[in-house]
Order: sequence, then C-alpha cells, then structure tokens
Amino acid sequence: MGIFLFAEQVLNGLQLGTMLFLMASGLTLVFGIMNLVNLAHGSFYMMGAYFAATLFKLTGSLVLAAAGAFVGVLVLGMALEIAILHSFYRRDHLDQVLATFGMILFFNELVRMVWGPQAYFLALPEALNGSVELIPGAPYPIYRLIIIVAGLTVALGLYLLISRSRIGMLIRAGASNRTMIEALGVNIRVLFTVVFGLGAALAGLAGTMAGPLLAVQVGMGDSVLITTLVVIVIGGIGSVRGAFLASLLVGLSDTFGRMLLPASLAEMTIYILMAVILYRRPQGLFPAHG
Amino acid sequence: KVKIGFISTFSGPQGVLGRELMDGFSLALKNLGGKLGGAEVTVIQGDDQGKPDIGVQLAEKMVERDKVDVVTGINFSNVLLAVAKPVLDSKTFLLSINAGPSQLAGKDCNPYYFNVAHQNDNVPEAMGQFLTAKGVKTVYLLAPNYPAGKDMLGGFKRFFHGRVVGEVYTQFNQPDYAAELAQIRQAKPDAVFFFYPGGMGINFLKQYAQSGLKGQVPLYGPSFSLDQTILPAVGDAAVGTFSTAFWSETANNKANKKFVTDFEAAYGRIPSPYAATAYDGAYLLDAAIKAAGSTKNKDALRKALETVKFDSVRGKFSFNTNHNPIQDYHLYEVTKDSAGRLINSYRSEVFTEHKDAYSTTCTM
Amino acid sequence: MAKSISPRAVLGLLLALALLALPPVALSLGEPFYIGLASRMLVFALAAMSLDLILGYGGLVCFGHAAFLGVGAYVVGILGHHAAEQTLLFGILPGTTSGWVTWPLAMLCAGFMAFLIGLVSVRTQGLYFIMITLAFAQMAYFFFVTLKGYGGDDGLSLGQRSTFSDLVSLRDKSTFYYVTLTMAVLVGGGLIKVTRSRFGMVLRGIKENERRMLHIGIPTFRYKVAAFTLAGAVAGLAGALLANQANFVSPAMMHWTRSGELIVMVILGGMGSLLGPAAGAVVFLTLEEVLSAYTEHWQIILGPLLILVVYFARQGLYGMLPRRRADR
Amino acid sequence: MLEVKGLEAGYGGCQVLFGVDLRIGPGEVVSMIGRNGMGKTTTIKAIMGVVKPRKGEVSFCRQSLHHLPAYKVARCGIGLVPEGRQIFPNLTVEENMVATATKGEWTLHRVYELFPRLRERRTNLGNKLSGGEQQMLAIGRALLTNPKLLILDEATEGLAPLIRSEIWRCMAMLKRQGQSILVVDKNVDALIDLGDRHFIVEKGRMVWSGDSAQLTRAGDIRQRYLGV
Amino acid sequence: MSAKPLLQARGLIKTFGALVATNNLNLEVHPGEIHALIGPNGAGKSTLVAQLAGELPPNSGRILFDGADVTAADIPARVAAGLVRSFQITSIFPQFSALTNVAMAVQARAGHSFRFWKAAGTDPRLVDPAMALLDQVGLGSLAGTPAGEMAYGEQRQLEIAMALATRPRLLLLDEPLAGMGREDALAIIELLRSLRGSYTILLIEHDMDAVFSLADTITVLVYGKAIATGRPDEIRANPEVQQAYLGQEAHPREVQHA
Ligand SMILES: Nc1ncnc2c1ncn2[C@@H]1O[C@H](COP(=O)(O)OP(=O)(O)OP(=O)(O)O)[C@@H](O)[C@H]1O
Ligand SMILES: Nc1ncnc2c1ncn2[C@@H]1O[C@H](COP(=O)(O)OP(=O)(O)OP(=O)(O)O)[C@@H](O)[C@H]1O
Ligand SMILES: [Mg+2]
Ligand SMILES: [Mg+2]
Repeated sequence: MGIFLFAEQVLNGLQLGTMLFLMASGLTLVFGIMNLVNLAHGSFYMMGAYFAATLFKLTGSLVLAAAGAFVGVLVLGMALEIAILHSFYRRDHLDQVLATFGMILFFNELVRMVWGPQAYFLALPEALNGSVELIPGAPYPIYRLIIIVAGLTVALGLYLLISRSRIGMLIRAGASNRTMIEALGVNIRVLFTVVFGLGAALAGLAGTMAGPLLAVQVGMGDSVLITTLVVIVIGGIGSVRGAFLASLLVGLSDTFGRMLLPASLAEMTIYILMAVILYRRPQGLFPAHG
Repeated sequence: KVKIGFISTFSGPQGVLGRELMDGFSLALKNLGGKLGGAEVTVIQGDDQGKPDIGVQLAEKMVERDKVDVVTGINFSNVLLAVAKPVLDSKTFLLSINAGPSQLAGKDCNPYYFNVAHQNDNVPEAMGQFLTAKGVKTVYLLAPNYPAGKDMLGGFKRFFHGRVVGEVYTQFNQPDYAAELAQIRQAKPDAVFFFYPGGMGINFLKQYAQSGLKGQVPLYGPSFSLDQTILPAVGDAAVGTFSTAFWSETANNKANKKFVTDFEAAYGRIPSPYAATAYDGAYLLDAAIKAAGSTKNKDALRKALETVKFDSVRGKFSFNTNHNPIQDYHLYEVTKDSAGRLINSYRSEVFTEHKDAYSTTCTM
Repeated sequence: MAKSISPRAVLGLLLALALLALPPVALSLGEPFYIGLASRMLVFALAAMSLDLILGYGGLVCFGHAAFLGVGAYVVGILGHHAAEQTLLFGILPGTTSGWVTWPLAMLCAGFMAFLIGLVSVRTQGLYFIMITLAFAQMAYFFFVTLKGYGGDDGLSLGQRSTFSDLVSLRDKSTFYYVTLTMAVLVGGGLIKVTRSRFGMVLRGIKENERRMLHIGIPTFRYKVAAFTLAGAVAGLAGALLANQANFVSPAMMHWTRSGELIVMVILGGMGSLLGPAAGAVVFLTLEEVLSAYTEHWQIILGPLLILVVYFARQGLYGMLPRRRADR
Repeated sequence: MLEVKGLEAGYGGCQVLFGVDLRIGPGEVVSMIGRNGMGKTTTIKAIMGVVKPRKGEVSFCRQSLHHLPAYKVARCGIGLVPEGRQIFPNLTVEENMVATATKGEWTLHRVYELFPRLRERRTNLGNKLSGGEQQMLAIGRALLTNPKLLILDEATEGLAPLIRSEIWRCMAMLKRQGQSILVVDKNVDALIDLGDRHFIVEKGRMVWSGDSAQLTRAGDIRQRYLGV
Repeated sequence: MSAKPLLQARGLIKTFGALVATNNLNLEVHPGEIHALIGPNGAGKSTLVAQLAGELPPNSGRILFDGADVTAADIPARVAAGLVRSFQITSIFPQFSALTNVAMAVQARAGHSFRFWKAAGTDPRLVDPAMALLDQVGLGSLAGTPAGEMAYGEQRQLEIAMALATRPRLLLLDEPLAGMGREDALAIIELLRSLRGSYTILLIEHDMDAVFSLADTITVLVYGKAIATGRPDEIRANPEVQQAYLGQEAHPREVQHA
C-alpha cells in the first residue's frame, strides 16, 4: 500500500467516522442518557436530508439549506418528543422499540408520499465540488474535508457540554432518576425535550451533509441507524467520548475493510469488530454507568 | 382482456428505473389506444424495491391471485432470476424489458421466457471490442455484486484483450465509493470501465469527479451507466465519457423519433434505454397478441412472440433461438445538445447483428 | 383446563375450527392464494413463539432471530440445490429433498448456531445483548451473501418442496397448510409446556431478577444458553417451513428488518404468553396484507397503529383478552 | 410556613392518605412518626408534588402548591433527602452535589466539613459508594440547595452510630440557626430531643400531635402507634 | 465453640483504585455462631460480603469454606456449598407470588432444573418445602400474594425464607433490618434468634440493639481492617471501638429498648 493511498483512506475513514459521530452523539444521548431506545433516529437523518434538499432547491444556498434543515429537524424532534415520546421514557425498552419502529414506517411512507419514491441527487456548488491537495500529489475532495471539520467541531462542543457543563450533569442525573432531579428543582421535562431535539437536529445535520455526497432517498436512515447503533454500543451506551472514538474506529475499519477484504466480508467488518469488543468488554469501551 | 403483471423497482435509489420502464410501457399503451392486440389491458403494478424475495412474493401473488397472462417490468437480473421460477413453473409468460441474466439465456432458458431488451453481456462486449481496437493497455473494472454485474464485466473481458489491473465488485446499492476511488488512483490504469446503473451511477460519477480523478483516467461504461436516468443529476462531470449501447435517445430511425418526441412531450424529459425497451416490449406484445388472436392459446402466443415483426425503436430487431435479441451495438459519447442538455451522441458502429454467447447452451 | 365454559375456551374452540376449515373454504371461494398466505402466517407464528421463549420469558431480547430462520431455510435450500444439481455438499454429502432429513437438520444447524452465538452473547446485558445478537445475525446475513454458489445476495429457488412419503405431497397447498398447522400446534404446545416446567421457571426467574437467581444457586449462564439454543432450533424449523412455503431462500430472510418484525410480532401479541406472539404474527401479516391492498401507502397507517397499540395495550393483544387469574 | 390540610393521595387504585393535616412554622423542627407503610413517605411525596394529591390543600410560605410540578415546589425552597437515598449513580460525588446547588449559606466546603468522608470520595461515582456514604451525600445534596424547609425522610438509615449522632447534632445546629425541618425517623428518642412538635401517622391519618414533653409522657400512645 | 472454623478469610485484600476497601483481612466464623460485623460507613463490610459471596474477586488472599478453598468458585457453586447471602437492598422476584419465590429457591437447591416437561408450579416436591419455610418465617398466610405487593418488612422476611430454602450453612446477612420499623425489626430479630444454632450467620448491621442482643462474636472493621474481635461485652468496652464507631450511641439509654 502506498503512503498516498493509506493517507487518503485514513481521511476517508475519518470522514465516515465523523459523519457517524453526528448520528451517534445524538443517539447515545437519547439512548444512554435519557434511556430511550429511539429507532426513529434514522428518520431524523432522512428528514434532515429532505429538508435540506428542498431548501437547497428553493434557495440555491447550501448554508441556508443546512441551517434550515437543522432548525427544521430540531423542531420536529422536539414536537415528537412532546407529543409522543416523552410518555415512553418510563416504559420498557421493548415498548420504545415498537413505538419508534412504528415511527420509522410512518416517516418513510410520509416522505414517499410527499417527495415521491425516487431518490434525489443533489449537485454541490462548484466551489465545493473539487478537490484540494492536502499533501502534494494526493488530492482530496473539499466537501469531505468540510464534513471532517464539522464533525470534529461538533464532537468537541458536545464533549464540553455533556461532561463539563452543569447542564450535562443535570441531563445525566435526570437520566438515572427523573423524579429525584425534579424534586431537586430541575425542570427535567423541558431539558429532555431540548436535548432530544438537539440529538435529532444533529442527526438531521448528518443527513444534510450526506445528501450531496450520497443520495436523498426513502429509508436512507435505516441502514445508517444500524451502523450508528453499532457505534454507540462499541463506545459504551451513553458515553459521548466513547461514541466519538467508536465512530472513528468504525469509520476506519469499515474503509480499510472495504479495501483489504472481498466485498461481502468487508460488510461484516464492523460487526465482527463489535462482537469482539463486546466479548472482551460486555459494556463497550467506555461504560457510562459503573 | 389481457392482464399484465408489472414488477419493477419503484422506490429507493434505483426507483428511477421502475419509473422509466413504467413510463415507456405506458406511453406505448397510450399510443396503442390502451389495448394490446385489440384486447383491453389491465396492468397490475408491484414494487420489488430491488429485492429478489419481495419480487418472488409479488410474482406469486400476481400469478396465483390475479392470474396475470404476462409478467414483465423487472429491471434487476437478481430479481428476474428469483421471479423466473414461480412464473415459468406456472407457464405464465415472462417478458423481460430490461434485465438479461446469462442463466436465462443459456442453460435455464425457457419457452415462456422472452427478453426484448438485451443480454447483459452484450453492451460491455461492445466496449471491450472498442477499447481493444483503441489500443488501451490496462483497465480497471467496477460493478455491483449481483448477476448483471458479473455478466457485464464477463462480457467486457470476453472482448477486451489488454490487462485487467483491478476488478472490484461493490455491494449492491453501495452509496459511497471513496475507498474504491482511492484504489483506482493507486492502480493508475489507462481506463476505467464501470457498470453502475441508476442511483449507483450518479454517486459514482459525482464522486469520481470530486476526487479529482476525472482529468487523469478516462471513464467508459455501458449505456446504463451514462443514460438519461443519470446524466441530468451528474451534470458536466460526465461530458466526454464514452459508452456503448444498442439504443440511444439520438438513434436515427422513424420509430425512435416518434418515441423520443412523444416521451418528452408526455413526461418532460429525455427517455432512457429502459423506457425504450419497455416501449418496444409493449409493441412486441401488441403484435404477438394480434397475431395469436388472444392470450388464451399459449402455444400460439409463443410462436407469435418468436417470429412476429414490430417497429422497434432500435431499427433492426429479431429473436435468437434462446429468445434473446439479435441487434446492433454502437459507440456513443456524452455531449451537450443545443439546449445544453447532456445527450449520448453517435460515434461509430461496433457490432452488427450481434448474438449473445449463451444461445448455444440453450436447449428448449 | 377450563372446567366450565369460559370465554377463553369458546374463543379457542372457534379459532381451532376456523384454522381447520380454512383450506376447503378458500378453495371453494376460488382463492387458493389465501391458503399460502395462511401457511406463511403459521410459519411466522411459530417463529414468533420461539422468539417469545427467550424474549418474553427469559428477557433476552434477541435482535437477530431471523438469522436462525434463515439458516433453517438455507439447510433446506442448499440440500435441495445439491439434490437438483446432483452434486455433493463439501464434496461428500449428497443433497436431498427428504423432509425427514432436512427438517431435523435445519433445527440442528440453527440450534447449534444459536448455541455458539448464545455462548458469546448471553454474557452481555440489555442493549448490548440486543446489539451483539444483531451483529451475529448481520454476519450470518453477509455470510450467505458471500455464498455465490448458492446465489449469494440473489437467493436460491427451491427446485421442489420437501418430500416425506408418497402419502403427503407438500406440493399441494392444503396439505402443506395442514402440515404447517400441525407443526405449529405441536411445537407451540411443547413450548408452552416448557415454560411451565422447572426450566421455564428458571427462565422467568432470570428475567425477573438474574442476580437473585445466581444467589439462590442457579448458574444462569447455562440456562440462558440452553433457552437460546432451543429457541434457535425452533426458529430453524420455522425457517425450513418458510423455505418450503416460499420455494425460495435468500439472505433477505435474515435481514435485520426481519428480526425487527419478529420482535414487533411478539410485543404486538403480548410477550411472555406464547399464544399472544403467535397471534401477533398473524395480526401483523394480516395488517400488512389488508392495508397494502387498501392503499399503496399502507405503512403510514401501520406505523401510527403500532404506536397506538404500545401506548394503550401494554400487554399487547394478549393483554386485552379476558383473563384467568394470573397464574404466575 | 408549610400548611397541609385534609390531604388525600394514593397510588393508582389504592388510596394511602385519608386526610393528613400538618403545620410547620418558621424555624420549627417537626417530626412525623409512625409504623412502616403508614404513609409518611407518601405525605412527603404529595407535598413535593411527586405524587398528585387527590384532595386537600398544601401551601408553602402562603403560596399554594396545589398541582405545581415537583420542580416548582422544590424551587419554592423545599430541600428533600428522600427515602432510599436516590443518589445519581452516574454522577460523581461532587457532581451529585453541585448539579442542583444554589447559592446560599451552604457551600460545598461546608458540606465537606460536615462529612469529611465525602471529600475523600469526591471523584467516585455515586453508585460506587457504600450505603452510608450515599446517605451522607443525599443530605449534602439537599443542604446545597439551601432550602427554606428541609425534609429528611429516614436520613439516618444505614448510618453508623457515630455518624448518626453527628447528623443529629448537625440538625440541632441547623435548628439553632433557624432552619425549618420536617423529619421522619424511627429513632423516637432522638426525635424527642430534637423536635418541637411531633405528628403520629397511622393508616394515612394524623392520629396524634403534640410537643416533645407530651410525647415523652404519652407512653400509651407510643405503645399503640409505634410499638415502642 | 468448636475448633474448626466454618469460614475463614485469610489475608484478603481488595482495592478500588487507590482505595483499599479490604486491607489484609483475616476473619473466622465458627459453626453455629452469629457473628456480627460492624464498622463505620465505608469500612468495607459490604465489599467483604461481596467477596465472600463471589460477586467481587479479591485482589489477593484466600477464602476457605469448610476447609475447602472457594476463592475462585463462582456464585452458584458457593451457594451449592452452602454459602448464601441476602441483600442490603431487597432483592426478590416481585412479579412472582411469595410461594413461587421460595419454590424457586427450593428448586435451585434440588438441582435438576434442566427439566423441560413436568409442570413446576404444582410439583409437591417444590411447593411443600416452600410452604413450610413460609410458615417458619411467618408468611404462611401470604403465600399467594405477589412479592412486589408485600409490605417492606414482609419482603425482608421473604428474602430470608428464600435464603433458608437454599439450605445454607452460612448465611451472609447485609443489613437485614435496614429501613424497618421497630416492630418489624423485632420480628426479624426474633426470627434470627430462632435460627441460632441451626445456621451459622455472618450479620452486618448498624442497629446496635440487634447486634448486641444477637451476636455471639463481633468483629469491628475500620478502613478495611479488623481492629477488634470478641464477645459483645468486650467489644462494647473497647475504647478504640467506641472511638471509631459506637460513639455515644452505646449510651445505655438507647440500649434499654432492645
Ligand atoms: N409506588 C407505590 N405504589 C403503590 N403503593 C405504594 C407505593 N409506595 C408506597 N405504597 C404503599 O403506600 C403505603 C404507604 O407507604 P409509605 O411509603 O408512604 O409509608 P411510610 O410511612 O413511609 O413507611 P416506611 O416507614 O416503611 O417508610 C404502603 O402501604 C405502601 O405499600
Ligand atoms: N465498585 C467500587 N468502586 C470504587 N469504590 C468502591 C466500590 N464499591 C465500594 N467502593 C468504596 O469502598 C468502600 C467500602 O464500601 P462498602 O460498601 O464495603 O462499605 P460498608 O462497610 O458496607 O459501608 P456501609 O456501612 O455504609 O454500607 C467505600 O468507601 C466505597 O466508596
Ligand atoms: Mg417511608
Ligand atoms: Mg454496606
């Protein structure tokens, strides 16, 4: 393997990883911290992509589209939490699985009805469509670089928010014992709604960024959801730091698996990785609760 | 009355293919006054989502419950192969208007199976022939990992005599090709031959351009990688790319001129080969049912299908002994038309009255 | 069991009659298609029951149950393929279509796979367990995708259905239906018996409070593995039946969405009741069939419907039945 | 300061409280005593709004708490040391305390003075504490909200005798500083020493109330309702 | 007191990071005695029980039960040998009836849980002994009540019945009186007293009334170390113990209510 190829693949792995992290951070918050198994997280990814695609068509500005989609999914997530999901926090995980599975079906069909069954393919503006030579002789697509940077920024922000800020403490406390945190004077209801919305919006952001790279289509969130689940489980459910490392790990091993292994075996890489890690550490790499 | 079961991929990244096929077929039906061979037509539509198992379920339902006369519409070879058994076992006609898996052309050929489009190997065979003649030394091959992908690259290699420096089968419907592109850059081939239909093609072409490879290694593909389901979404990144095909939107014959004009008028876009073969399929059925009188006498209908003549948008068309087409193949280049839209422009003839490689192994 | 005629008994009797009468009725209406559909439902009922054994009783939420279904189906498919091609499996074993061989073998293979997977996964808990079973199922999925010799991604058509003796031909839809029905009743009944046995008690205890089970001296690990194996084997049988019903096997049978649907069937029906999940399977497939006939966008109805069911019927459909006093 | 009148509450189908009356004046220390399962904790939950009262009035500092959500009740200035400690297992000792702390007399430093053991275990996760350490943490956490009224539900449970007397001492000190306290405990003698007034709860009703002197004398009452 | 101890911990060490929770501990529990373990909060009592019961592996040291080394044995194996614990926080099967709770423990003791066919709910070999045990702890009338709906004190009694059903030779009781009112506590103390002699018990309790009225031997743990072992009166008189643990609560006024 040449050094250029290696470097390029590392970047590819990072790009996939940071993308996954945008998904995983939101899911691990909702999943591990708020104790809600939200399979519909993939739907937020999809909605983000569709919102962005539509806004992009209307305005022609990628920044506007991304911002609009972020806000759109934020609102959608909060609305969903207020209307339905908040009453599922105390329910059994399986109930949550079933309810959010229902949401997947709903959203997929909704998108099919509103936007049609065929996929959308977005073209990037000329400025982002090319590549730059980070290392001379090894060009790399600008857009993918942007994804990497955006992902890393969000990662840092989230880490600070959750593990350093008082808000983070309250969220974690509320996750383990809602009643108690309320009895101590915290309006956990609103806090959870906001956190849920934020998680959804991050997924939406991931979808927005994936749109021009891949395709905007019905069900695009489903397979991403599974990979995201793999990530947060490897990282340790509820741990943002774990989700970050696991995202990069999964991104890199998937990319290199694809290069070094035959096609179907390559698809297995991340699952083998997960099984091995869980075998050695049944709570993931960074178990959030002792 | 004629009942047609139309199974196709209507959703997902490949959903455009189903739409193209359906639109082409419907256009023909409209031109034929809603009738095939004078009989009223009911079309029952089913979305296989590109998945063989769903295709099988749909086909069984159509054959058993709806009792259709003909199953058609299928765009993916893997779905077609899976659907073939329940349909053909019940002695229902299976008319392919796109997919052409080698198995059904060869050892698994069947009296009730007809392919009015192409056998998968043929279009790439033409490109193999062309690149060999052009003197290309090394080539890198990519296709999705499913029967048509295998057939396509197999066909290419049958006529390409240079060196294959890489042959990659990616997961079906894989959206991201970053890893493969990095490897192409490393391999430095003279040319890349890729078969990625529909949404896969769009993603591949876009990412190929973004990665900066476009100026370095020229791309070649079968028409399905560069047709009208792909070009509008890809834009200028595709200009100058060569493909081989048995049909293009610019094909110069009377039937095709009418077809392309009607299609554009009806749907506001240029048709793709899928629409073209679907259109032909309807005309074939019309002619055959007319000749056989009805769909009730299956033997008569089969005879009619084998021999009947119809106005193909491809010009010359006839069936080989294995019910697969004998037709011409040409080279095209992606250019811009006067309105600035991307189109495939005729460059040269590669094969005339070309037959597939499997007809000899077919014993019916 | 019921001494006087309880609403439950009446319900049961009606159900039995309806099940037995289905094929002749469908045939007389000229709709043989529905016999096939009913067989399919029974197969999934069996699969859902097997999942309920570990999920509803043992608290082991297996998100890869479809893998066992798929393995069972592939045993039938692969042996049938070799029988049709007259080739040898691994260069030594001849193929066969005999159900006497393939069905038990399907159970054995699926059971053995469940055993191995169980050994590794039951060490983990909760969501981790869910995910590790998913991981193994995905591996199985991609493994069969890799097997290009058996069609890979594209699946394998069965040349013919399993054969037993000249007396029963599964080719006949009604016969196949009755065979499936018999299997579902026998195995389902067996599972019910198991859940009431000492072994079943241990399973429930594990779900209720595993730590406590350890401290009354029960090495829970081996019981969980055993239950997992048993459930896998039964799912394997369901897989064998499914292969016969569809005449087609493909990796799609083990896709994670399939596993998800199985879980949905179990919860919908009411977990920890065996009969509930069986009903859940039937209701789910019926909904799919009915709604999809009604509108192309049937999932927009099914989705919210599922949410409503979880919201209002905490014990699933089974919980809505008139109840005997809880017999736990 | 806190006034409870005719409070009725329960869980789902079963009613637990059948008209509880309770009054706590400013700077007063009031105890609730009674056998297991008589409704002491439920009364506290109903005051906090964790359990929704079915009937009756609860007011705090002349403000009605009726149907206020728990967090608003808490913000009115009620600090709770709940039964069963209810430590946040996934927060460290220090985080457990600062997460809900408000500015006031009680600071982290003072709590550490009170429970040096907590300082030693400062970075431990909540669920990695011994039972008694968790109890200290629960008290510290409530103090740090600087409440006007401190409610302690079995706060000395599981504490070693030494610490237990430490807590009693601490409560006496708080009392001297004018802190209002509602305390539930099974150690009647200590309560008599500390409390101004006492309420005996029996089957969801207040069956007796009086000051320490009265309670000391009422041996029959104690025998009947408390079994001691 | 017989010469041979039933349980011996030798040089047991357990650390959590920098914290030494069990510090080179030696402990002997003799057959038939009630041995109380007391000490300040966080002294490492529960940690010790966890090690004895097999939940936590010690860093070093050995645990001998009836002469056999069980340091590496897993929980069920220890239970089978007769080393059984109860929990500081009630741990039962809340959805099961009281009877089933105990029957489950009887079944565990009987071994043979790999029985897939015969119904367990009506098996007299399980139900009869379970019923007898419920009667013994005074819960006979509540046999059919779901355990989760029982009063707290009753749940504690049930917990002990379950422990007894496994026919322990040594019972490890971690704060069995926790959260209990005076009356219930007295009932449990009575129950434990009635078990004296037939079972060996290692008792952890902060309720000094209970400890001094029940224990034959008391060991005091401070910072993971046993600072004293002896008869109750010796311990009460020990100034070091008073200073580290008892404080003024050993004051006679408190004790007189026992
Ligand atoms: N979450 C609950 N659901 C249903 N019933 C409950 C619940 N919590 C308590 N109860 C019942 O309410 C009654 C009163 O309980 P409560 O906890 O208020 O008693 P208490 O006086 O605090 O007793 P203790 O001294 O044991 O703490 C009891 O009979 C109990 O069984
Ligand atoms: N898993 C753990 N990780 C880190 N520290 C722990 C862990 N478990 C216990 N500790 C610490 O070890 C010490 C001993 O704890 P242990 O629970 O054994 O105390 P104890 O003697 O039972 O106290 P109490 O009487 O309060 O229940 C405590 O300081 C506790 O914080
Ligand atoms: Mg209480
Ligand atoms: Mg302890």
